[in-house]
Amino acid sequence: MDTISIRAPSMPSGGTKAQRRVKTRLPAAIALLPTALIVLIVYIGCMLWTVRLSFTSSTLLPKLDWVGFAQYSRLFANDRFLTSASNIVIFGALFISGCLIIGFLLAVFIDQNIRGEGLFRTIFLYPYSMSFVVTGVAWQWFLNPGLGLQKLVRDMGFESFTFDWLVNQRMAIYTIVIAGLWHGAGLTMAILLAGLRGVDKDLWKAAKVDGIPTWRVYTSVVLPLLRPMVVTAVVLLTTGVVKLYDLVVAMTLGGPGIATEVPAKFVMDHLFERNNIALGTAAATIMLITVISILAPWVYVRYVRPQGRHA
Amino acid sequence: MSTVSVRDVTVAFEAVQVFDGLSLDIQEGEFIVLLGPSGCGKSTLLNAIAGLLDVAEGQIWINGKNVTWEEPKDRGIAMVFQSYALYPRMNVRENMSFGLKMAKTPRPEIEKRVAKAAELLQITPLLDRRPDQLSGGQRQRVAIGRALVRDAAVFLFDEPLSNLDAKLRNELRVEIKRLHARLGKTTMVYVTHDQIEAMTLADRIVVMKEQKIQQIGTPDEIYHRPANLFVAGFVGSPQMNFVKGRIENTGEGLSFLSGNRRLSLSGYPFVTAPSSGQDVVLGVRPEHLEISSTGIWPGFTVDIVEPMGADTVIWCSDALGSAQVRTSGSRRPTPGESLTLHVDPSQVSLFAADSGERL
Amino acid sequence: MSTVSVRDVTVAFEAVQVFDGLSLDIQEGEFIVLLGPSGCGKSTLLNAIAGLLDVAEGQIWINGKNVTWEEPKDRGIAMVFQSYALYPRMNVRENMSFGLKMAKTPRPEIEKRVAKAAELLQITPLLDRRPDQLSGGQRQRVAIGRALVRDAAVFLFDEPLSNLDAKLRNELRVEIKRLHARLGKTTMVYVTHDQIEAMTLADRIVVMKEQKIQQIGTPDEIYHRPANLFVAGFVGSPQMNFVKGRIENTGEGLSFLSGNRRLSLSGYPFVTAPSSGQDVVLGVRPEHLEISSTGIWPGFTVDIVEPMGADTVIWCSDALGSAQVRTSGSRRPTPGESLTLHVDPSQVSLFAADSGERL
Amino acid sequence: QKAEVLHWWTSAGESASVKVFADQFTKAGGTWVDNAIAGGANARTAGINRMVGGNPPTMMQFNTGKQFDELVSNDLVRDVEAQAKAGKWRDIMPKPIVDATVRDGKFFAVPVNIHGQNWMFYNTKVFADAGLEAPKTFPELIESGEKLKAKGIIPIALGGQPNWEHNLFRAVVVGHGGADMFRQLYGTRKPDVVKSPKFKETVELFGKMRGLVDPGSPGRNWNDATALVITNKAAMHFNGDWAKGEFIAAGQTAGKEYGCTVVGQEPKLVIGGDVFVLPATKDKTALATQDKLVEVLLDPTSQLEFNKKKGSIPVRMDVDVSSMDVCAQKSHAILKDPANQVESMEILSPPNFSGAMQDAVTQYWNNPNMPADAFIEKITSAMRDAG
Amino acid sequence: MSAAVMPQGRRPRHLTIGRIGVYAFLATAALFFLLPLWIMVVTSLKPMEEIRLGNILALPAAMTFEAWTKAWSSACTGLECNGISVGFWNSVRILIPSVILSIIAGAINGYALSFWRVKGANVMFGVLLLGAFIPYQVFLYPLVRIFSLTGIYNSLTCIVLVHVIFGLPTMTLLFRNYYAGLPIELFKAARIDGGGFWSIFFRVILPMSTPILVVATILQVTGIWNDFIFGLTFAGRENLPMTVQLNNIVNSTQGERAYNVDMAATMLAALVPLVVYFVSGRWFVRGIAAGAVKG
Ligand SMILES: Nc1ncnc2c1ncn2[C@@H]1O[C@H](COP(=O)(O)OP(=O)(O)OP(=O)(O)O)[C@@H](O)[C@H]1O
Ligand SMILES: Nc1ncnc2c1ncn2[C@@H]1O[C@H](COP(=O)(O)OP(=O)(O)OP(=O)(O)O)[C@@H](O)[C@H]1O
Ligand SMILES: [Mg+2]
Ligand SMILES: [Mg+2]
Repeated sequence: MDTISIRAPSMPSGGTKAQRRVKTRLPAAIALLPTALIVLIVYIGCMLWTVRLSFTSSTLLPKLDWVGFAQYSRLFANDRFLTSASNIVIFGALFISGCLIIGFLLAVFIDQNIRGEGLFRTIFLYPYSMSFVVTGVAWQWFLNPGLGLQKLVRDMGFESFTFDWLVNQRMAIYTIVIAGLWHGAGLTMAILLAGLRGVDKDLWKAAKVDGIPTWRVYTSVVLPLLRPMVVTAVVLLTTGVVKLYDLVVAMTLGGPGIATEVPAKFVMDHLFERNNIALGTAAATIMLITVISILAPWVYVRYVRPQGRHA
Repeated sequence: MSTVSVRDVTVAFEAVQVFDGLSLDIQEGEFIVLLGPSGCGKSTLLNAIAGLLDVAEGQIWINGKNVTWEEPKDRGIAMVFQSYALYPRMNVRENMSFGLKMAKTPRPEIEKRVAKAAELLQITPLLDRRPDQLSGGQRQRVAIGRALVRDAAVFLFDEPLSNLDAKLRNELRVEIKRLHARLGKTTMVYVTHDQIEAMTLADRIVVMKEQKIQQIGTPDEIYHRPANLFVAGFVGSPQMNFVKGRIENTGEGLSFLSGNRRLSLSGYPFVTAPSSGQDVVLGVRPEHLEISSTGIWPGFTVDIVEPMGADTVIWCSDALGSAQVRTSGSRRPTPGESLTLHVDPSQVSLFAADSGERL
Repeated sequence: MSTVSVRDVTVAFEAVQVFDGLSLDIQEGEFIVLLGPSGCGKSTLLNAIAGLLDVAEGQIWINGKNVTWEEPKDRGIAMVFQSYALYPRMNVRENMSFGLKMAKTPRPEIEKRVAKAAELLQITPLLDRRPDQLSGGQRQRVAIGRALVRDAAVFLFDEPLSNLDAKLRNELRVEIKRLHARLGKTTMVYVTHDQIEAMTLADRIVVMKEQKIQQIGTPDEIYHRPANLFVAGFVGSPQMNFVKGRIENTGEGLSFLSGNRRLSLSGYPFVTAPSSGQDVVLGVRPEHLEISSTGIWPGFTVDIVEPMGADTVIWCSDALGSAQVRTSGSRRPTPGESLTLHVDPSQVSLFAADSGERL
Repeated sequence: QKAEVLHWWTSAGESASVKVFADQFTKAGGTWVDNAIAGGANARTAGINRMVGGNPPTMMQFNTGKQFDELVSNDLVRDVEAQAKAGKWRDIMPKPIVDATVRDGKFFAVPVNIHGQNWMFYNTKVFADAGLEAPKTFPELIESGEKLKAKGIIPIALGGQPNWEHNLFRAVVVGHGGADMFRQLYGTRKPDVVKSPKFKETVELFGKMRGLVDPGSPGRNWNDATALVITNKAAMHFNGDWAKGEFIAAGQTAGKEYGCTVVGQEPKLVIGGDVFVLPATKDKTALATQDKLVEVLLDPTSQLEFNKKKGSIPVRMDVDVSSMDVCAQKSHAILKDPANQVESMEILSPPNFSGAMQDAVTQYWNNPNMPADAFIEKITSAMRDAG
Repeated sequence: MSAAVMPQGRRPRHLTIGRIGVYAFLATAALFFLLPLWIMVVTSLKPMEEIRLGNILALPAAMTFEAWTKAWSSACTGLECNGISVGFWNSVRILIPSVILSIIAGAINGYALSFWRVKGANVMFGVLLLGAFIPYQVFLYPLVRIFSLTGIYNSLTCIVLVHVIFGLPTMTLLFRNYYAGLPIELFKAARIDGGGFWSIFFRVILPMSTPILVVATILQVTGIWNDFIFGLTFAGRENLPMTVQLNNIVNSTQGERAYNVDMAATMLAALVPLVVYFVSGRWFVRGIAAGAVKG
């Protein structure tokens, strides 16, 4: 073995460590630069700006005075905001779980090697492509006691049938959930179906030999395997929940009363219709803080902490 | 009486027809290995026995009962898969007891069986772990355990070791063999494309190719008396050496002739009598070629020497072709050296050049 | 002069530190195999040589140049991966010429080199196919071809054969060996955890465990004179038999004692002189255990017999433990039979029981 | 001379009316570049964003009120005082409209029409069949409403969205409580007004009307409510005069199939109107174009034709309206007396307050168990918050 | 041994209860999903008189396609009476560069994040991901200010840029997760072959991204095509997308309403995304399976 190798040129010929770092990572850094700028200017900038405005008394146009927490105390005394907050919780919980359940069921049933799979899949997916502005009207009609389902059933002779959720203060938020499910369940179905297709075929065989009923296989064996898909679906659905606006505007305009108000609509109305930028941004800030405090730990653990794979 | 009997079975995947009336009888307590290259239909046959796919024609009998249309769980079988197919998110105990629970087996009985299987497989300390907390070999054992608790008469293994590394494969192979011995009357059908596994495990090997059975026989029969060229070439590593030539009837009986090489076949146990002048292929296993200065085939040059620890494989060639010779670990010719080889006629195989069948 | 020289290298993955000042010198034209269990750092070492990860401390020299901070492409290396890592959307020709194109090699030169490599690897007819239209073996060859055209001084292989089935693995192994011979002065560093590959390919084997080098030596040295218990157990299949015991100094010299078994060590080439009474482990390879009625260790019972075609492995045991014996293919004791074993003292290895080091 | 005009008149009837202006402008030698964006908030947001962004349209529709104040105080719009002086706007336009558009003694917007917001449209056939007269006052209305309800007719067809509920409330306030109460509530916003017994009575009256709408009302579009009257399912419908468009589209004529009236002891008409503002600019040609636009908007012919299509009445009280429909003529007649002119909420209140009021009204309206006092309490806090 | 003569040959293919249940469930679900569509279709085929009668589920008595032609080419949206077709090409002009650029941006980010280690990149990505949960409305005003400062406010560039900005979080997430599933050896091989950041991306990584590109395309096409608020705020008068016309037809507060035209217009407007679904439905499912959702 050669132990007296020549150590003469002790300077590495390919440059120093620092040079190499720069050489290899500079292009990547440059490529990420636009995004970094956007994140800095648009995302972080707008967030800070929003937070700042919520401490002012801005109305139509922003002004940079300082009123402390006045807007926040107003906000938390505001019925509509409080209703909005509890509505979004109800809606979010029901919508996300509903989408997952319906999406999962649809995916499972479509996965039964059925005829016309493509047709069914498209039927379940198509609502996703439609703007809510008008589909909301269709739902509104269908759920209207005088026009839609209730009338239909009563006309068939069931005079006492009542389905008036849309016009019932306590139930109206659930009609929003129904329409939301109609819109979003298909996408969830597609994502989960993709997951189902990826499940190891041997697992099915093993379960069959073990004599496990199909539904048990789905619930006990397959579902746990779909976790990544479920996570993706939940992320997509959650962004939808936070931004929920169109659907409410199209179906109930927040009514009856303020029964179906939601935070995004609160923000929107105050920013653009009521010219109360300060209150609107205060509401937005609260949303922001809520979202961040719920999601930041997950984002951190899942995406920030793990380093890139090398080089 | 045979435990498993496959009778004239045909399987059809939509348009593609696999097996054209395939039959196979397996005796009680036998260890049968299905061996063959990828795509030859090993898994398909196993799945047909297990009832995991519908046969188009023919019947399948298990333990004297026609189970052609039975559900898999009612066939008295247990199965182990290449990918283990353990239920994720359930711990080992749950994995093993899930099937029994579904069959409404009483709790104490379940516990007894799981404990016994775990004992046997030495996975008792692992019972509360999840599959993802186990090593490959441990997972494999759990998969076997799950099959064991079913108390089945027939065990089906679909390439259960091929996901493991060489060392572990060796260890588990022996364990499976031990298990079979310990379980006594249990029939095992084992799919593999690894011939070492086939040779060491099987009571009988079924060699398949292109969805047809090529030969059924004990490992010795398969190794030493391959039924055709395919079996001869597929089984054994390094591969059997093949030499094309002709049968000649000289004065003192039949002999094989290839170029200037000649081999008297007086000691060869013919299955079919060859005709003189027939084109044949002579097969000699590398370990049956001896390096000997008194050999009958001189003039080989050493190309490569592969020391494999216990033995050494020597690749050598002459003008007519190349040959591999296997010698003990200590014999080390250097590349370029000249060799003379000796062949024992009682150890060779002869095949018809046209049909490939053994003569 | 050494082509590759790894000097005191430390690699750090965030908090985890792999290698603590590891050094290795590789001579020009050598075929070095890195052998070791999963996670021992083989790939990490290879990647450090290739420049695919940054070393925290130490230097890497290739061809007398300190390349510690060079780009991978400028190190004069070529690399072949376990998963082939062929560019899926390029055909074979494009796969092979990509690197040259990146280096702005003139077109005719690229074509010449690709044609030459394709010729060498017999993949000329495949040049216009996409990777997904190739079989596993063909893909592997393309991957090697891609490395070949780089005209590199050092070839790095990271488990290039482990995705292939046994038969193909054997064939390609030989091809790589041939290639090395044909390329002359090319240095090859080859990672594997398959010892057959290691034994047959290597000029020198580097056995690693837990990110430390255990032994560097020729295959013979590694196989016959393992430096410690780990190497002894890791290399060789079936595994070396280990017997715990003690050194005794009887009148006629040192001998090994385990229960009622005794072995005179007069012929044993000690590395370190043992002290009398020292606890040791005796290692005997299965092929060095002979079945002989005149053997020195009687009283073994046959457990399992594994015929492997060319040879047979016999698992037997006595009250003190079990042993594996490897005999020729024709020897077939039946389970339950009684055996007497003979050991040749010049073929055994002795290890200190505490440190595991060879004595 | 190219003029880009931003507005939110997008329905068929509205489009036809804009076309009058556009045609007139074209006749006058200009080029009208139309930029219609549905929804006042959308359009205003787009317009403000463009002003802020330095790329404003030549002229844009706007609302008067607080929002308008900010435009003026930020110098985003130019004044048209010169044209107003020349055209004697102060003389020919109703005072509420003038007040709404004048800041610091200068006109900063061009009013183009007058909308009455508290009209009650009713189905003549339904009333005739029931042997009833159209009610004159709100107590009367509730009485006949009950009768109609007993006959299976929907007494009041209401678009059950917060803004229409609020509109109904305002009709009740001005009709029952009177013009001063309306002005104090929406204009000066002194809590005293809501403490008065008269206000409570008004609120309770409004509360009683909850029983006169059908259960399907919540969420309904106003058009669907109008359709109920058109198809003889409902008797009455409160709305601005723009609702005439739906009747016309269904082929019905004012005074025949349907009638229009203002309910209340004295018929006070809440008026607002559409105005255009001219974003400030230094560009000479743009200024000239803006001048010409103003001229065209207030030209008597354009005024008449525009308002016929729009359903409103000309902002110039000096235009002859005899060629217009009976509702418009009635409107004109009422407004002849300045005492009958009541400024609309949009003129009186900042959007912040009207929004809060709307929230309060919709909660009261949709919760039959909510007592009048709770509602009044909400109004009080809305007043406090709006400052 | 063959004592009991048992069934032989093909298993009778009877329709089991389970099978019927499967189809029953799917049919019911399909009904639920189709209901609003049914209402929209029949409404769009009715004249307004019939719609006012309120039989929303009934088939039209006098079927007419007038609403469809009107919605497409002659409905008034302000002064212009050219239906929603006016904005069609604007939408296309916005859609194509926005989809392409946002996908490229997402792909580059995903690539840089999962193959190259850049300091702070993960933190940046984390913030970006959180940004996906903020209501867009909050961004409108400051963005207007920023864009007018840079002088591109109200132009095609502006609207495209906005779509790219707001597509970044999802696109980056999608590609990052997909690339995390690709074998790292490919990247290493390319590094040894001397590929730099860009050449590896364009020549090696991008050609392997088809499935995820399809998924990204579907998500972006749907999102951008249906966008209204950004188009309105940032596109400028010349470039208003189709949804603005749709909204003009559908959403006027005080004008009368032609529901049949509204419905027809909505369905017409949804055609482009629908076509994209039909064409790439198979890829959609496959693409997600290929790692888009590794989590
Ligand atoms: N679902 C299927 N549809 C069509 N052909 C199939 C199907 N499954 C298997 N085949 C075909 O049947 C033949 C046998 O396949 P099988 O899986 O039994 O092979 P195998 O011997 O198990 O191979 P391997 O060693 O690769 O597992 C193959 O030619 C295969 O192409
Ligand atoms: N990116 C990483 N981050 C942290 N630790 C790592 C990383 N890559 C490798 N390691 C650790 O470094 C050690 C060596 O890994 P390496 O991949 O070199 O093993 P190997 O010998 O190639 O194993 P195998 O045979 O499984 O390929 C392992 O313990 C592993 O856990
Ligand atoms: Mg198989
Ligand atoms: Mg490795």
